[in-house]
Amino acid sequence: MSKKISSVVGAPIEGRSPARMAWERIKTDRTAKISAFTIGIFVTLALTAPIFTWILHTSPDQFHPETLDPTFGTNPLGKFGGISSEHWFGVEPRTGRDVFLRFAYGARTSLSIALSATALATVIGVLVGLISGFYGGKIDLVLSRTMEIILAFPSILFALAVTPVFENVLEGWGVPTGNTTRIPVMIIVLSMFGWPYIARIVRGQVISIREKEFVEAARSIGATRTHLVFKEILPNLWAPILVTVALNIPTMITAEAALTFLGAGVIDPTSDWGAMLLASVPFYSVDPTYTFIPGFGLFLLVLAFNLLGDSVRDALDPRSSR
Amino acid sequence: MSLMKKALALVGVAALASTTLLSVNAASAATTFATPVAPIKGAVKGGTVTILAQGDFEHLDPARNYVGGTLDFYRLFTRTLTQYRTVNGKTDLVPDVAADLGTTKDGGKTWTFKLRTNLKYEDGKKITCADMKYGVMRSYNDDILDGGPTYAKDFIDNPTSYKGPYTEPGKDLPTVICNSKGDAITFKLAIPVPYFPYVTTFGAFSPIPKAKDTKQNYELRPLSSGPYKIESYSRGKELSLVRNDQWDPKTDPVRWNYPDEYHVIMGADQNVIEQSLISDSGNAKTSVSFDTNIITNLSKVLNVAKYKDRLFNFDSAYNRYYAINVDTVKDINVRKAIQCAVDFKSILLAAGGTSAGSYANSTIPKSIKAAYRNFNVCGRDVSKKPEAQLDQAKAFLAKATNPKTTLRLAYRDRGVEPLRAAALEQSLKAAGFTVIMDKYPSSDFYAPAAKRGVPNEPDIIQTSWAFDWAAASGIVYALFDARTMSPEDAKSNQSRGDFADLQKLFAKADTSATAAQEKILGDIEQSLIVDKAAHVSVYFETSHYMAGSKVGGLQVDGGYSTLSVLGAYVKK
Amino acid sequence: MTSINNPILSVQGLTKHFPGGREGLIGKRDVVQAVDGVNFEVAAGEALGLVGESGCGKSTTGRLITRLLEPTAGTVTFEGQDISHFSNTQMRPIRTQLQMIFQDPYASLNPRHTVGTIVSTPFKINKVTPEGGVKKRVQEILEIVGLNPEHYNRYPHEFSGGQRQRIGIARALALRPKLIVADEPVSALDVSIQAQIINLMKDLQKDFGLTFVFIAHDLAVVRHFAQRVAVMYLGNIVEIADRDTLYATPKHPYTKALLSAVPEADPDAIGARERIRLTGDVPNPINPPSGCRFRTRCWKAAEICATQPPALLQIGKTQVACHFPE
Amino acid sequence: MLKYTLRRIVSGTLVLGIVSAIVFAIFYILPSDPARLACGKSCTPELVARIQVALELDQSLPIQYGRFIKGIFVGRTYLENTDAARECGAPCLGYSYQTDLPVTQLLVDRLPATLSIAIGASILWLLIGLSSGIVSALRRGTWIDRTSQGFALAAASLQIYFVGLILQFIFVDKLAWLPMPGYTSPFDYPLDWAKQMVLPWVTLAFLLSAIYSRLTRSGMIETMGEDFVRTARAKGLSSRDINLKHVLRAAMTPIVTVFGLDLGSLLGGAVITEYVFNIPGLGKLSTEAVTNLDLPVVTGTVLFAAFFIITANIIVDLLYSALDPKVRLT
Repeated sequence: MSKKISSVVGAPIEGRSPARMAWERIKTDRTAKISAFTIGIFVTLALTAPIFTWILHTSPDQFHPETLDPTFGTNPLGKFGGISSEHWFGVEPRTGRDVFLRFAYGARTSLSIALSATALATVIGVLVGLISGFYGGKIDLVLSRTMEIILAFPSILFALAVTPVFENVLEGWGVPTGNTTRIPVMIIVLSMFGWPYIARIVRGQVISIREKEFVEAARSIGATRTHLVFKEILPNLWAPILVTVALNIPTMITAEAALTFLGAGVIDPTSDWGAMLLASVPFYSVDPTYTFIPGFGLFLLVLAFNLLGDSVRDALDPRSSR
Repeated sequence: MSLMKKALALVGVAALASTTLLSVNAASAATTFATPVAPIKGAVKGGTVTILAQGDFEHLDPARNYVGGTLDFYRLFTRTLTQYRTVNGKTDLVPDVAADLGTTKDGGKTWTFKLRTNLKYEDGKKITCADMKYGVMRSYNDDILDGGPTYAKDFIDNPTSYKGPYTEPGKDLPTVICNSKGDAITFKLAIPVPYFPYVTTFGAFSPIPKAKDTKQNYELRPLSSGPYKIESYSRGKELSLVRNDQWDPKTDPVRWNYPDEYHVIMGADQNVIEQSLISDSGNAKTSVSFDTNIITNLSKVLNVAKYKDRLFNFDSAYNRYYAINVDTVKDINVRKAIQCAVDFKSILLAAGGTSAGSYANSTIPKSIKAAYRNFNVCGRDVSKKPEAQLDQAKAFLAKATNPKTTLRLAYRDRGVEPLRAAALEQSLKAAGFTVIMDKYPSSDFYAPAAKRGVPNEPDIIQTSWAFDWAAASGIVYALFDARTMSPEDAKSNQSRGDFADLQKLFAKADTSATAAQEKILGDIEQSLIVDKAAHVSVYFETSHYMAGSKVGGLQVDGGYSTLSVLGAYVKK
Repeated sequence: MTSINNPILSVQGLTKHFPGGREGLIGKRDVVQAVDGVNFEVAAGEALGLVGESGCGKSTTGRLITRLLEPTAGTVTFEGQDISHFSNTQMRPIRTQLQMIFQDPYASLNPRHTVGTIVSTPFKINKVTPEGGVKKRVQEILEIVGLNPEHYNRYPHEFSGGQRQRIGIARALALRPKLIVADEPVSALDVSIQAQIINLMKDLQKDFGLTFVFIAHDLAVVRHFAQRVAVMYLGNIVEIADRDTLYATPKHPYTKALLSAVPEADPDAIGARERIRLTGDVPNPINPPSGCRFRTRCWKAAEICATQPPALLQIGKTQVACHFPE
Repeated sequence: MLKYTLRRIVSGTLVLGIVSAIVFAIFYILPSDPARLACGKSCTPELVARIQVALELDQSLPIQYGRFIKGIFVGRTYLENTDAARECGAPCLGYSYQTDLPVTQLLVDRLPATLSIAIGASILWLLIGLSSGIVSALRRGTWIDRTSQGFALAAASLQIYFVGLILQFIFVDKLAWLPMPGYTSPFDYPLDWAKQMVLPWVTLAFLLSAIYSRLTRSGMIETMGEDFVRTARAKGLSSRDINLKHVLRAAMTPIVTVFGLDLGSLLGGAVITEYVFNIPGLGKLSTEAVTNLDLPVVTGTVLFAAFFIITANIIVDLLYSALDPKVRLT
């Protein structure tokens, strides 16, 4: 592992910001390009899902009884889960719903929940980490203990248990239950357990940056706290934050699918990859295609995000090991 | 009400419906059934039969037991006044603790049963008439002993408003009478019940000595009067039965006693049970499941020669239907539109296709010949044309003078029920309705869905019924008789129908002899479905139970419509 | 003790205690006595050198003067105003007069900001708009400190250590302050660069009539820059004198020891000095020695040193805190 | 060291106390009526009231919580001084609404299955993860390294519920090499136990060893570049000795951390693994309890799992000092 700073070589050419340098490093990284491309495909699929509804003349919720074996409703007619020119990824056992459309719409749900949860967790985590690290003292003590307590929770188990409770509370307020409440509840629950990880990293960074002379320098000029936090410290956190976010997205995608898989997630008929996997469990032996498609999709997407996250980290911190 | 009850079979039900009901009326002639049951050909003693169950028994207390598989199983250690006996695929009603099938001199209002006097509990003590009476009395405390059928309390005359021995200790129930010699018990009923000897097959009519009654804990260790007794019972995990040496085979017309032990293992999942029974390795060879249908792997085993001997396929008494709430869906044309919009095909496919059930126009099965009517729903034979009749549905909807296009569909969140509801939602939408899907938790569905005049009252209730005895009286009274309802609670009359013409028919049925009564009840159902459009029956479920290759002596029990383990033995 | 007329900066009894670790679960907190009763004054236009080993409290003194730290006791008077307990808001107008140059040119410049941003930040924070606009002014300053004004949009990582320190100086100069506290401004630089920076600061002092408090651990560096020198030991000032007096006739044993370690540029000037080797380590500031703090390492230490802390007294041209001055 | 240990235990207990208060508050301030849940299917208002009294749900929340905590440490008696008094020995976590069994007993019953998964899988993943990580680090840059690290990254992106089902399809359904996963007591049927556990072990190990492989590799590479290793090498120690004794030991610190936390959370219930493979462990118990809203069981499983996580944290911190002399305990 080389501890050299790579950019010292040669005379300074242009005014290149560290972000720009990172961007240039990423642009030459083949893995990063392939991963980004893969993610791009999934995002496009999610965004353009309605177009396929129009092409395939059906909706993700439409039952197709004609595609199923009338004797055994669990078996799609034809090979590989009923893959055909009308149903590109086959059909769902028992209902005959189009798996491709459910996959595309599922990408929508999974990605939007995971991205929202990541965004929320990042905002909370960065704010708390900044406050905790910058102010120190009692505020830091309280916030750090809070993080410690949240991290002591068995997160999946607790998320599973807390979802019906939250929903019950909403119901008590007269909010109709269903996906309109379930999805926000999931985002809140996921970010509730996600932010401490980000906050911890940000706090550690803030504590080390807070003591740097350039912060003192700014103070000696008369900078306000807001200026110190947002103009001096925060710009130095973009790299770790970006890396955390990049590596948090796949975690959130996985967690979202796990929650839905365990039954505390998105409710049918809204499509979701975790829900598809859950629905496939009874049929894995008679119709393995139905298990494979959402499972493999999830794998590809998470892998792409993981690889991209690694590349982002390498690009932002060239000293880290490759 | 038997909404929770798993199933009652159609096999052997034909015999019950057409012949046994008559033989009950001439009950004294049936004493020949009191002889011990004949041995099963080829059966040998010894070994352990393992029973794989998804969960624990809901209740083993006889007064609280109301679930098909358990109703069969608990007979291994519980004897009741009368009981079903299945030999060579034929099910008969026989006297069990009783010595005859009961006699009545006033058309079914007073019933007297002779009792066997030579029966003992596992502790060697004699079974007495007082114990039989106490068993009935404690079933009145259904606030503590919840879960069981309430027929004893419903049918037996209660002039003193008796509330059970826990609530009113020392008080007597004067309408259940033991004679002075203690060898006969008499029940005075509030109304004539000609089929009362069927009712006495339920656990409330089993002997329990007052001294051994541990109230709600009795089900953890019920005292045995049958061929086996409980050796150990760990709730949710396992239960072991061993031989009861105080039981005398010569006194028992119902039970065999081949294995040394029955071992129940609980808590495995549907799929695990299916897979291990199919794989038939190790312990699974001597295993059987009575609460788990082969569902997901059915296509791999049905009609495959290899599994033919161990796969038991039979129609169940379990009818899946939709109740259309006439309180909220007032216009008959809207109800007819709903009936036409029901897509029988996609609903049955969601449940597993024609291997999992058979289309049914009515909730009275074909086998109850006296009451069954072969009518059409939405102008077609549903077994031939199961698809939704959307054009007709739209036409009916157009005709409605009080149109209601937003429907609230109530269903239970369990198994394939949400998918079946989704299937209905689709065809209702296609017919021009807007559907609000109202999912209820699995454990809390029937009671809230039956509440009347509440906000968000459901318009369509996706539910099911299995009769407690194979007669229209076991179905139509419970599902369609307005007299069971209150203004707040529709009970099991989920369609909430209260039609004057039908009430007249019910009044007539009340006082009719059995055969005539069955015919009238059949008329009522037909009218309710065809004329009033308040009900859509969709299909009868098919059971597919599997056993290990080393288990013999299993047969389909007509009384409880399940695979009976009473005659099970381990093949050598 | 002589007073300077109209000092621009006056420090009286300046004390700073930091909280240290705790003993056990619920013990008393330790106190680190970083600076303990420091007095000195600085005249306008002069450069005062503040010298001592690392950990003696000189940097803390520098931060107390610029009010990056709040003193535990004592006063800091700047241009007649007692600023020792000024709030951030009260400090704001003072800050334009009172600037600081930092030790580490790598750490003192925000790596995410361009040179232009760094040098223009003082204007933005203090909402000062110079004639001709901020950018023009910043480029002027860059030129003054010897940097190419075209470097406005470059990032710190593209510069060498010496260039970076010039950026730091440019930032300190931006608002035309009266007093600059330079905290070891050259100690992180190569020796060849050190002279350039010191010369730059000397020129600036001359051109702009700046006052400097120059903190260093190296007496040699100070000698080329400061007109007056104060020597610190373990939170106390042990000796203050003008440069020539101090270097020629050190009064405090510690000063003597320090001087003896300095490689002599002109050995004939004062005559060969014997090299004094101090024994032992600098004592722990949590628990400083009683009486004279230097006594544990002093070859002259006597009984009185352990009981009575020596006061800073005028002896000739020098102020010295020692029971047995030279 | 002792002082530090004590302090960690005190603070751990404190965290557990706060966790328990939060869990208790969340699950008992629920708007839905706990007594109604305990009541079951044919429920009457009188029965709800009776259960409310029996479970002491009619008391104020602080009193309920106080009794709950008391139950954990010294046991408690429901309906004290009445005929229906029911003794619940310490550690008492109340009674399940669904089965009316003591929650503690349910937890103890389910623990062996979870232990089986956790211990077997962790041995396997440590073996695979460490060895592949070591090989990768020593053969850095070779095809072995690239393959194993590529594989590790791919494996880390897989989901138990996907891999588990696919492996089950291949090895149970298609090849019939293994029986359906499940749990039998290793003391009664050791072979059956092992056969049924193979898939859960392999699946978990497959996914988790990836992380360990990556950690081991990067940790070793980092330490190999450090001064003390160079010194050791200069002193003439064989590179095998250096790698194993010094490098691996120094690289162990992050691995111990992650391992402690993984094992801790796994012991609290391998929720997804148990769900996929139908293993009656703590995770399955908790998912069942959540489905049935069996709040005492939910509370019990969450607390039990939190207990494991906190304990693992403490042990990890203590092990730190043993492994890495640079870490000072303050």
